[in-house]
Amino acid sequence: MSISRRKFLGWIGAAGIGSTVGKSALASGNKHFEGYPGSFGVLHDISRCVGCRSCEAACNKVNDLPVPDKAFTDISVLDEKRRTTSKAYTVVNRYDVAGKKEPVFRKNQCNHCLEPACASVCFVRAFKKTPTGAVTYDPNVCVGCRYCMIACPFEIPAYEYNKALEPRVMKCTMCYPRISKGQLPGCVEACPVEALTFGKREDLLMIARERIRKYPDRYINHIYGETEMGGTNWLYISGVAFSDIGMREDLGVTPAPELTSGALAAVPVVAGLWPVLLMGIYAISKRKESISQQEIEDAVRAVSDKADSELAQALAKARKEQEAAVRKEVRKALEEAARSRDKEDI
Amino acid sequence: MNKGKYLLGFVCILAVSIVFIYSTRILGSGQISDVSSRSRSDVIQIDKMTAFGRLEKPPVEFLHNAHTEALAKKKMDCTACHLTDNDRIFLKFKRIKDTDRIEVMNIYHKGCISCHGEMKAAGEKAGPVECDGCHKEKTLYSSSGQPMGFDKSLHFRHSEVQDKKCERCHHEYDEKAKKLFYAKGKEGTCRYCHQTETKDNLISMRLASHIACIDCHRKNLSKKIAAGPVNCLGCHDREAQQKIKKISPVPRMDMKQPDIALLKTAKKGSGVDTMSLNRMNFVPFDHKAHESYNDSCRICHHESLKPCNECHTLAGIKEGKEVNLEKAMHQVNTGRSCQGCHVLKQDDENCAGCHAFMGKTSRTEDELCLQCHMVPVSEKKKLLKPDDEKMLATAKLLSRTPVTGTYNENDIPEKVIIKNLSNKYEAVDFPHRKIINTLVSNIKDNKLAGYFHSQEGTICQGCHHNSPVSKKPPQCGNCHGKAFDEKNPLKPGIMGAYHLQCIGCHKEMDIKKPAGCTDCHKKIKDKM
Amino acid sequence: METIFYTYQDFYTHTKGVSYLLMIAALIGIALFWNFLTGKDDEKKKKP
Amino acid sequence: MSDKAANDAKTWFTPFNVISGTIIIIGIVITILRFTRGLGAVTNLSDNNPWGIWIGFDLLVGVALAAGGYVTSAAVYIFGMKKYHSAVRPAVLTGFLGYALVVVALNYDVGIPWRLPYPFIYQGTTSFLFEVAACVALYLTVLFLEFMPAPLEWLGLKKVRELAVKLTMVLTVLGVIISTLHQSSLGAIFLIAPSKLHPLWYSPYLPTFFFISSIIAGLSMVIFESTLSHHYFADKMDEVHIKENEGVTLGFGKAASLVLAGYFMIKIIGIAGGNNWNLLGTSYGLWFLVELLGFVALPSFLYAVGVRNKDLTLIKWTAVWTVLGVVINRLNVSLIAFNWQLPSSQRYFPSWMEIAISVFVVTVGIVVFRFIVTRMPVFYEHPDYKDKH
Repeated sequence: MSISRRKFLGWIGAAGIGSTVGKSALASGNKHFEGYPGSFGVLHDISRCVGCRSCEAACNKVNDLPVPDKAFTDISVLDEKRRTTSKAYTVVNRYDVAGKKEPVFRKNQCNHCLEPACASVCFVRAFKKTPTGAVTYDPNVCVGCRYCMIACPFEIPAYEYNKALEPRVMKCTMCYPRISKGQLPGCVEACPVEALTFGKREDLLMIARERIRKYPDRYINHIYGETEMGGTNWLYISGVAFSDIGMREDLGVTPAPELTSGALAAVPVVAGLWPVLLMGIYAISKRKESISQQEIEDAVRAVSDKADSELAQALAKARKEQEAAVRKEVRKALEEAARSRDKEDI
Repeated sequence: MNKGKYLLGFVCILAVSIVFIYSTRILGSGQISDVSSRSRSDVIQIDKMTAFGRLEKPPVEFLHNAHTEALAKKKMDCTACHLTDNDRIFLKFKRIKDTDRIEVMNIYHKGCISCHGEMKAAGEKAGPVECDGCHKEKTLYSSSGQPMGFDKSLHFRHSEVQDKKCERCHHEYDEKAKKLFYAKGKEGTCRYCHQTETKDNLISMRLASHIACIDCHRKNLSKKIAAGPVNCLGCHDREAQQKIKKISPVPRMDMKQPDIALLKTAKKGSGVDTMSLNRMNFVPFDHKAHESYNDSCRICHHESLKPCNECHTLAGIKEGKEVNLEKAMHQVNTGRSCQGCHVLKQDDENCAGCHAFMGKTSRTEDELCLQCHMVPVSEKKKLLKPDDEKMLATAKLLSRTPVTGTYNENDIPEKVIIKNLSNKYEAVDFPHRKIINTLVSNIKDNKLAGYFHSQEGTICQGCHHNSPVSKKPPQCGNCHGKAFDEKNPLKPGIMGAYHLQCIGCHKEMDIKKPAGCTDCHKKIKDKM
Repeated sequence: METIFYTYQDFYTHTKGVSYLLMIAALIGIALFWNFLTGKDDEKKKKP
Repeated sequence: MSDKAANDAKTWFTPFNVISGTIIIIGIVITILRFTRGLGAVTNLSDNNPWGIWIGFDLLVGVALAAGGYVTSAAVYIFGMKKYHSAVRPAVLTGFLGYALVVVALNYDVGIPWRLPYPFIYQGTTSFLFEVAACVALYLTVLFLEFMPAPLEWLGLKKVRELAVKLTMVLTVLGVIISTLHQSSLGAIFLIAPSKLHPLWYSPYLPTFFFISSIIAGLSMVIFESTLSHHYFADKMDEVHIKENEGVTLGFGKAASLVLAGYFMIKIIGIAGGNNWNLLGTSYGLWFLVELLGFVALPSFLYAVGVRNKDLTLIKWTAVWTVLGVVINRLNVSLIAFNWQLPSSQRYFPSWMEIAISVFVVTVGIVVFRFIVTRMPVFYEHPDYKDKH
């Protein structure tokens, strides 16, 4: 008894320690997550990009993706707007912005969200936000439902539709294997004008702010990716409005997982309360039934009782009448006999 | 049959609800009105009713010229719509001033609709008569009307024809007499008094100019003598503005202004202590030259023609909107201050190549300050007499050498061989001397530039930045090395440095060649 | 439990995992409890 | 093709057999194509439109229309409406087949079908698809067990059948819970993409909308499907079933009308919640109104009229209309109003082979249904088990 109590107290203590150590794990209600400290990212200074497509070439090389039919030195590719595909993790697009004599070039690839939508919707956890900042993908567990492609607000993940066996979702990995070895991502290394800066996200934010401060008339005062969709590890600064270069500014600052958390929180509640509700209704309807059952029986009984009593009376009456009749007959018979005896005596 | 009735009822409900929902479209927010490509310079938004509170219907987009032309066809003039009072015209439509809501509204509705109606009746092309014909949800035209400036040349031409009778336009207001009068020698630009908005009896610049100009022009026209435009396009249309006759050089406006001024921290005898009189090295200022650079006095004398330091004192006072002298002289990102205006000049193609990278900051090296603050402390121990001041200032100005200096030809390396990227391409022959010569020749006729680049090392600083001026400055590779150094995240790596500088400069200077990688980096032979 | 979560995603995966387990437990539990609750009803019916 | 169909449909050449046979053969051919050449070969799916009609129709619509099972069994066993009892078995059967086919269809759509059980190994618990997967798997089993009595009676396994019947109550409750969860979760799937789904359809209430509309679909399906059955399988029915059917139609019609009215209300509230009134003026708004007024308000009203006037034909036609409405709603959310900002050139339209597969799946369903009802006691009480429930 006493032992068990000590044990019990021990558990309480453990729980207490747990709650002290596991800050965010056990803190309840208003929670705030900053993402992995010191995670890496890339700052894309759009005002610097010259659209040489070196990044595309490098990306293709380091990820050994299939060789495209148009060479990377062929700038005519820029004439149409492209998106990332299963054969190209990154693409550069050209935008002719009104009131700008020079065209603007923008590199597009996975933004490596702090709270990735793809990871949030993957029902086999194929996507993972790594401490390096890179969002990685594990083709060995992927079922191929392509929900990640539905969820991604930047429309980045692409699919190998033409593979019959084990098709994969394809997207930029921020060169996870390379950065974990201390190397630069392929595209960053290749960029001739340092339009791409690799570093810790917080440093990149500092650099971005510094550039905007120093050249107020060369940049618009907004760092894309600082807050978009709860923040991304890939950041952008630009000399023109981001909406003019095909970047959506209506995405909001809500991290993807929070979009579904509300509804998902309702699931266990339903599972917990529905049975009670349904059983309750069932019980009530059942009770109604049994009550009505009862009433019917009572009614029947009442009726039958009444019937019995009437019958009895009827019988009694009949019996009496019968007896009377018999007596009458007997008397008659006796008188007859007496009368006949008298006749023989004379 | 019963069902049929039901169905009928339902259909009605359906129709009603649809109507309702579509009406919400008007209430609905975020209605994107596509800005039509059609633009005119005579578009006037009739939203006068806002004076009486919220508008019930969208404001009316009024095309003034369309009407004047239509009226001209009928041999009618402004008076068809504008009231006049002893040949002074009122700008408001068929009224002198906004009385009250209903009345003004009726004036518009009666005036417009009746006329349109008549013309329609007469089977002529006429404007709308139904509500949303005028009160449209989205605007059809974007106004291309340009603000009309009364520049020096125009001013001169007017004063010529008015045979220098300034009082014809210039006036002051007498508070007591409650009337306008002419004060000789106190003429300033209209905007000194007439602000953008009308305040009690001080009418807005818009009103003032339209009344004054158009009235006068009309009279002259009626007198059949050469007159300025009376319709919108005449003044506000871009093409028309180009057509306005310009005379140059414009003879100097004579307002007793100095040719050369000595800018000081405070005006003598303005009650300030001698200490603040002697704060800072004085600046000799070539007032006459600057007059010729600018189109109007207002560029610098934005509130009045007073000397700068009367409103912009060392500490700053209310008259100067608390802008102290330092700001008034050095504030960047504005055309009003000395340095601000000079920095703006750096956006010029010939300057931007280097200056674009330096950022726009008022802070410069101390020795640069002395380029303007020339008159040293020793010489202003004693308060100077005006003439001496002038002499001193003139002397200092003349001592300046507005010529771009640089090292002599053979001290400048002719070529620089850049071997980075030699793994991919041939080394680059960087035409070092040629570039410098181009830069120098580009600005040799620019007085301002010449004055600030007179030192021989200055021009080199465009590329050899962040290191002291010298004949043999450090090369790019001496500072720029591996990219993304965490200790020094703001400094680009060597490759970035090269490309940013070269490509950036070429972009800023709008140099088309070389384009693409191989114009600078020759392909490696064996690869070809 | 002592793990520190850096992303909402991780935290959320964890908590949801737990709540799913609880859901299963709840469903089974309620069924059993229902039996316990209504266990005696039928007997009463039999008596008379 | 038809002669092949003939071979396939060996002995009897009824039009039904010929048509279904043809469809099935085409289906099989495309199936082979899809699993040997990959999705790209048979579908119009793209990187911007990763989900086509195999999700939009086969999954979303399929699940919604299979809601009859839980609606009916709930009505009868939980709300104690015994008089609808005869409707339970057909409904449960259609439900079961519906879900089975959904799973079949998923095998086509998903890239690596043999990994479909993976979610239960690597639980991605934050995904609504996980929720759906878990529920569908579980509910399929539940429905199977719920339907068990029929085949058991057919096979005459009394003992087991008794056991199965005992479970009915628990299964029903479980079924309703699970259905509530996954019907709503199918809507919740799209909560993650506010930037892609048109604001008129995107709403935090999406799960609720989907759940409520699934009830509507369930009720209407029961009516619709019973109508068909009466047309084709009348001979299989005992008089009880036929007698009760009218009651079922009226009762379910009334219920559907009511629920539709409620659904209409919350849809309006949904617009208010997003303050999207102004969008109703746009072309998408018009389409939204067609759905809301034409396929929610109108049927609700028509049902009411039908019930008031005991007009069975009207109710039956309304049921068809309502089912169509639910189909449209699901397609709107998953395909038509989804990716609405993309230029029309990048929008998705199904390839004929995708459509063929969907048709194929449905056909298979009908064939199996036919097989079962012609053999097992679905539309009639098995003689040995009269009034045993």
